[in-house]
Amino acid sequence: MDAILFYAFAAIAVLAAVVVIAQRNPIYSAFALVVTLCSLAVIFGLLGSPFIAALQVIVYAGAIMVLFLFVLMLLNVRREEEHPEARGGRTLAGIGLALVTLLVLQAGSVLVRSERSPSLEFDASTTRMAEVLFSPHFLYAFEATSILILAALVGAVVLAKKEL
Amino acid sequence: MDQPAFVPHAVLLSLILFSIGTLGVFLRRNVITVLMCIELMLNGVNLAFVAFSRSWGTLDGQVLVFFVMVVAAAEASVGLAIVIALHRHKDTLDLDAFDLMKG
Amino acid sequence: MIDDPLLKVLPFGVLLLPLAGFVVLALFGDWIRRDKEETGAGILACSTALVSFGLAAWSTWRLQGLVATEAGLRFFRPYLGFEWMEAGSFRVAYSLLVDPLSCVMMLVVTGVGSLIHIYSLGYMAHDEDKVRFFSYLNLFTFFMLLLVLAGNLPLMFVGWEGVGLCSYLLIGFWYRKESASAAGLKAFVVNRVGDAGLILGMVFMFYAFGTLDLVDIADNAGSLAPEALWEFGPATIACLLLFVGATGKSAQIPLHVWLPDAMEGPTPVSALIHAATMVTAGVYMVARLGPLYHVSETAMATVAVVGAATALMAATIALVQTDIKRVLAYSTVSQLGYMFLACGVGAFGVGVFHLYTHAFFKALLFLGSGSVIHAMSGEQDMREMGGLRTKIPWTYWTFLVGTLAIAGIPFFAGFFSKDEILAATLSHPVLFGIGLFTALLTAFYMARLLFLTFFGDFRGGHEREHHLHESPWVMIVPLVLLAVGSAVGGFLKIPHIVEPVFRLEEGHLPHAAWLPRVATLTAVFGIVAAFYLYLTRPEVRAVLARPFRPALRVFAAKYYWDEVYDAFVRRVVVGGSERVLWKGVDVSVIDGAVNGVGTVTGAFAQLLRPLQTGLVRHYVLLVLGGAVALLGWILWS
Amino acid sequence: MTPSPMVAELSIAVVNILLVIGALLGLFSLMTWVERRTLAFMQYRLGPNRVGPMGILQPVADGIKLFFKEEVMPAAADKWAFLAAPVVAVSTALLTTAVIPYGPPFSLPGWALLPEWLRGRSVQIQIADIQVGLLWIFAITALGVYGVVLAGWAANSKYSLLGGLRSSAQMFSYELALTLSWIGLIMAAGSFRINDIVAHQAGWFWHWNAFAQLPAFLVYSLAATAEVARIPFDLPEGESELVAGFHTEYSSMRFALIQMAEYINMITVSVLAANLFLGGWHPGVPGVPETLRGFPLGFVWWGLKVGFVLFVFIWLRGTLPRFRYDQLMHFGWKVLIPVAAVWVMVFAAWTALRGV
Repeated sequence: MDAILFYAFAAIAVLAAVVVIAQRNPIYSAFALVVTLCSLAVIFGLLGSPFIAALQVIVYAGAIMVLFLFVLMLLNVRREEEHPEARGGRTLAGIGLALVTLLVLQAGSVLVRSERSPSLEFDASTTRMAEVLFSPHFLYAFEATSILILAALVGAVVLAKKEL
Repeated sequence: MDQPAFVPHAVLLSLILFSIGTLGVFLRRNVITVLMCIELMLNGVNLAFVAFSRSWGTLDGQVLVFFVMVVAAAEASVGLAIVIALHRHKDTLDLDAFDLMKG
Repeated sequence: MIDDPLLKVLPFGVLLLPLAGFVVLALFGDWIRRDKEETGAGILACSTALVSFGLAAWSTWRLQGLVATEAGLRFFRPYLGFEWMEAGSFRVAYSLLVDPLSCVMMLVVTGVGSLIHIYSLGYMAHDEDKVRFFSYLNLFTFFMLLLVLAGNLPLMFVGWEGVGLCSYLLIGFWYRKESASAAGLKAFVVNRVGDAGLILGMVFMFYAFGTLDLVDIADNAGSLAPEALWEFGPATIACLLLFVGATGKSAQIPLHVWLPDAMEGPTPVSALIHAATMVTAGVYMVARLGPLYHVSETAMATVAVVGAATALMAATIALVQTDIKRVLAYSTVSQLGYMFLACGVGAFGVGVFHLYTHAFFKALLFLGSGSVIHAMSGEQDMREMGGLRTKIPWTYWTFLVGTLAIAGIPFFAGFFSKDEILAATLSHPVLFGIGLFTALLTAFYMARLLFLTFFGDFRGGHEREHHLHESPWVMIVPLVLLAVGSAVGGFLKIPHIVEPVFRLEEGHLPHAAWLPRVATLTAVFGIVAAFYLYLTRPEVRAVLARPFRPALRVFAAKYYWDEVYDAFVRRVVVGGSERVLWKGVDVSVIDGAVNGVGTVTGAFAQLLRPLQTGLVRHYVLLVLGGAVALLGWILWS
Repeated sequence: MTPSPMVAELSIAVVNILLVIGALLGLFSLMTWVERRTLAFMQYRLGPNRVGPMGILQPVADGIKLFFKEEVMPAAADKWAFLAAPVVAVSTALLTTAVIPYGPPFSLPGWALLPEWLRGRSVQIQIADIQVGLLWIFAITALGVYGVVLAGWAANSKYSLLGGLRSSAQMFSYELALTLSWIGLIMAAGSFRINDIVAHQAGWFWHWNAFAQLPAFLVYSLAATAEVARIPFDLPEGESELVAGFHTEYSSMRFALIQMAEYINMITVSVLAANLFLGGWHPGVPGVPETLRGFPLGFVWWGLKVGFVLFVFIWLRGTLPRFRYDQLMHFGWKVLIPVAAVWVMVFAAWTALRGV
């Protein structure tokens, strides 16, 4: 059951990801990306991480992508124009990237075949997540993220505002 | 609890998503699309983290995902603010139009 | 170690109150300045100083109680709870040290300091910038307390530098006067020379002993092997280097030249910084490290010889000065020499004792001279004064007490401490001779000062005579209190109190029954001679001076120290810098290196420039290429 | 025959889904009528009273009318997005309802009509009782913005676009306050599960979060009203400025779908208010029996609370004027969110000090 769901949503994710980069219309790209993100959320849930799954939807799909859409609407972005003169270079880049992808996949296969600790007790409940996140090991990093968010907030306002 | 057999394939999926994202960064000229592709790459990485976390039975990977998300949120907000500022200056979103730093 | 929660907090209160005063004055100065009189500044500064004194007295009383209940050496280390610096075994904590010695110093600093704060209320009443003045005074009090309370050398060094800074600021307080600015600079620069020695000493100490904690140093000094004369072991080198710092701060040969010039500052500053507290920092440090100095015979000899020489030299210069504050300044140098002399012969407690009595009577004398100057509307030349006895009686009587105290007339404070110093030097005839002779000179020049100022007829003209007036009560009260201190302060047996700090066996000081009598006679002789030469038969002076004319010329020229330094600095330092360092090293080596780096970088940049296309995509490509290369390397290596 | 546990669970879930969605659809139609009638009474009118007894069949008539109306799509619209938007809106609205419990857990009666394995089985009307229930709701409400954004953008009309921008800005501004108001409850109950939070409020009524965490409740009430864009926060469809906001260009059944999504959202926040703040199915007085002749009384209490909240929504609509847009944003960011954040801190400090 889980496996079927996994492969189904993996397929959706990949397809939508392809749409993201193939679409010339950025709004469609954005919606395709939302689909990818939501499928990934499902996959996170299948991997036993309900908290991360919820976060994925809240933060990525709910916040970040809305922001993208907002900006797209604000700037009224339409289709990307064709640039014929860039064609050749891009084909070259495409070939190079295909090679790189092969290499990355090779790395992936190594990772996949690498040893794993067999079937440890895995408990990713929110309580456990909170325990790990607020342990001394991560606490300062966690606090630092709040500063980061604040800085980003102020920075975004300053950058995007017409005049201060 | 035995881990599902598809966990290694989640790693593969993450690599595929990452590659697609990278490809998008190179193919697309629209700044916003490029930013979205970067989000896609980050998500690939996140998936890898979660999968590793699952396969090693520790939560550190998930915590990292949490941090990645925070950073991604910050990056997206600042990045989009920059995009708006750029658009105001040049009235275009073509990535190739921004080459002020040319040496 | 004893544990007393109150003592953990009180010293920090003592220390930080003046700092708080300074901070408030510095931050809210403009707010206080809205009141034209700026009364708030003085009140704030005085109250912080007074409360600080109260807390200091309380701490001392607590410590006293603890010492009474438990026998043996007692000290206390309040600790702020965290480190200032920590690197390997080098550890500097924010810790203080409270023991009898620092208690005495703390009381002197806050007690005399408070009185001088109050005195300043009157003295600076007509000044335009009271906020600045009082904020500096408070800052100085803080740094001085930090200096005497610090639990380790680096922290003490902070206080040391801080008081130097405040000294500079206060000497040059009237910065519109060029001589004041110059004097401030001189004090600062000369002190830097000494401070360099102090830093080197600290570095060497850490290298040699591995600790800079004052208690550790004192505890471990006993286990060091004694170092004989001309034997330059670690203790000797460290002590000598530190002593360079002490000569700078405490105005000893050869770094004494700044102190007389420092009289350019306001008189309360001269009293507080350049008589009672800051200049005694060197003595305090030597006494604080007494156990270490005791190990090295060379260092002790150096301290004693420098002290004796300074005492004698400064006293002779004081004989011929005509500026009332300069006489007192050279007198201070001389008395500081006395203190070092005491330390040098191993009587650290006596040195501290003299420091303590000196704080009273020298502060009194400076404040008295300030009152005189105040009465004379700024005139400092004694030749313009005379007969002030009846015009400013309060000042006169308190000044008289101070003079008697410094001259060593029995039962005044100075008598006891000077007597003990002389007693301590009994085993060294030469030093004893110098000490006794200096005592004679001291009595003489102080009596001269007294007679020229307060006796005879007024020489300043009618116009000025008309304006003579006694100072306001805020200036009189501190004078009276200090006079009381100068009169009875000697009955407190400071040496006995601070003796445990030095970890030395309570050696019975040699004491000859004839000594007090001889010392008294010397003092009386000096006063009588001055009385004879300056009041009854002034014409004899010229006759008597004739054979000593060359010597007197040298005295008047202050032994040509300034000229020698001037020549040295001009010739060697400035000339050498210009010819060798600037035209040689700087132009060819340093500029060459800088320009060379620039040229090479530029050339490389020219090579790399095409890479900088300005297009993000190309950068991403490079990053990706690098990542892929790394990945490949990891996979197939 | 007893089915395997998995099949049993699945079939119960399917029944639950049908039940919930059916009930919601029914309630949606009913609500349109209730709202119109109540408003009419408040304004000294009669309201729809012709179709059926007291006009109760009016929604059916409306449905039939909308069904037969012509569907218009603007020529410049983005076709796919235009079609997808209502679907997204309704799906997200329905998805939210999946994790909410509707009424207390109860034992099925032993009627012979039921298959044997169902008799006396303890069930609850809740599609999925998941561990991160509140997070789920938060996540799906966050997705709810897409329906609005998509609808606004796809029509290629300035009213739609502006309405869509306004709506989405309002929705995620108030979402923050909404979520912050929950943090205190989560801390108190120590769980994201809605059932746990309801259980935490058992006993006397002052244990209800509405009283125990009054600031959070106030924040929630205001933020929820804004979140579902009801008066006085119905700026996105301020007809005097924007015609009808993001759904200006929609007509016929698609309009009905969007309308339905909005009503479902309103019902959802009402049910949540009852569950999270008003003690759910607890009567608020200890000692009241749980069942009356086998009928779980919890449903009665619960139904009363939900009905009350729904009524308040209508009441507000009949009473209050509309905010101005800048006032709305000002209120959300500078009043509600700080209040909620401060309350979270206060409550956290109190919890920590109490040593729980």
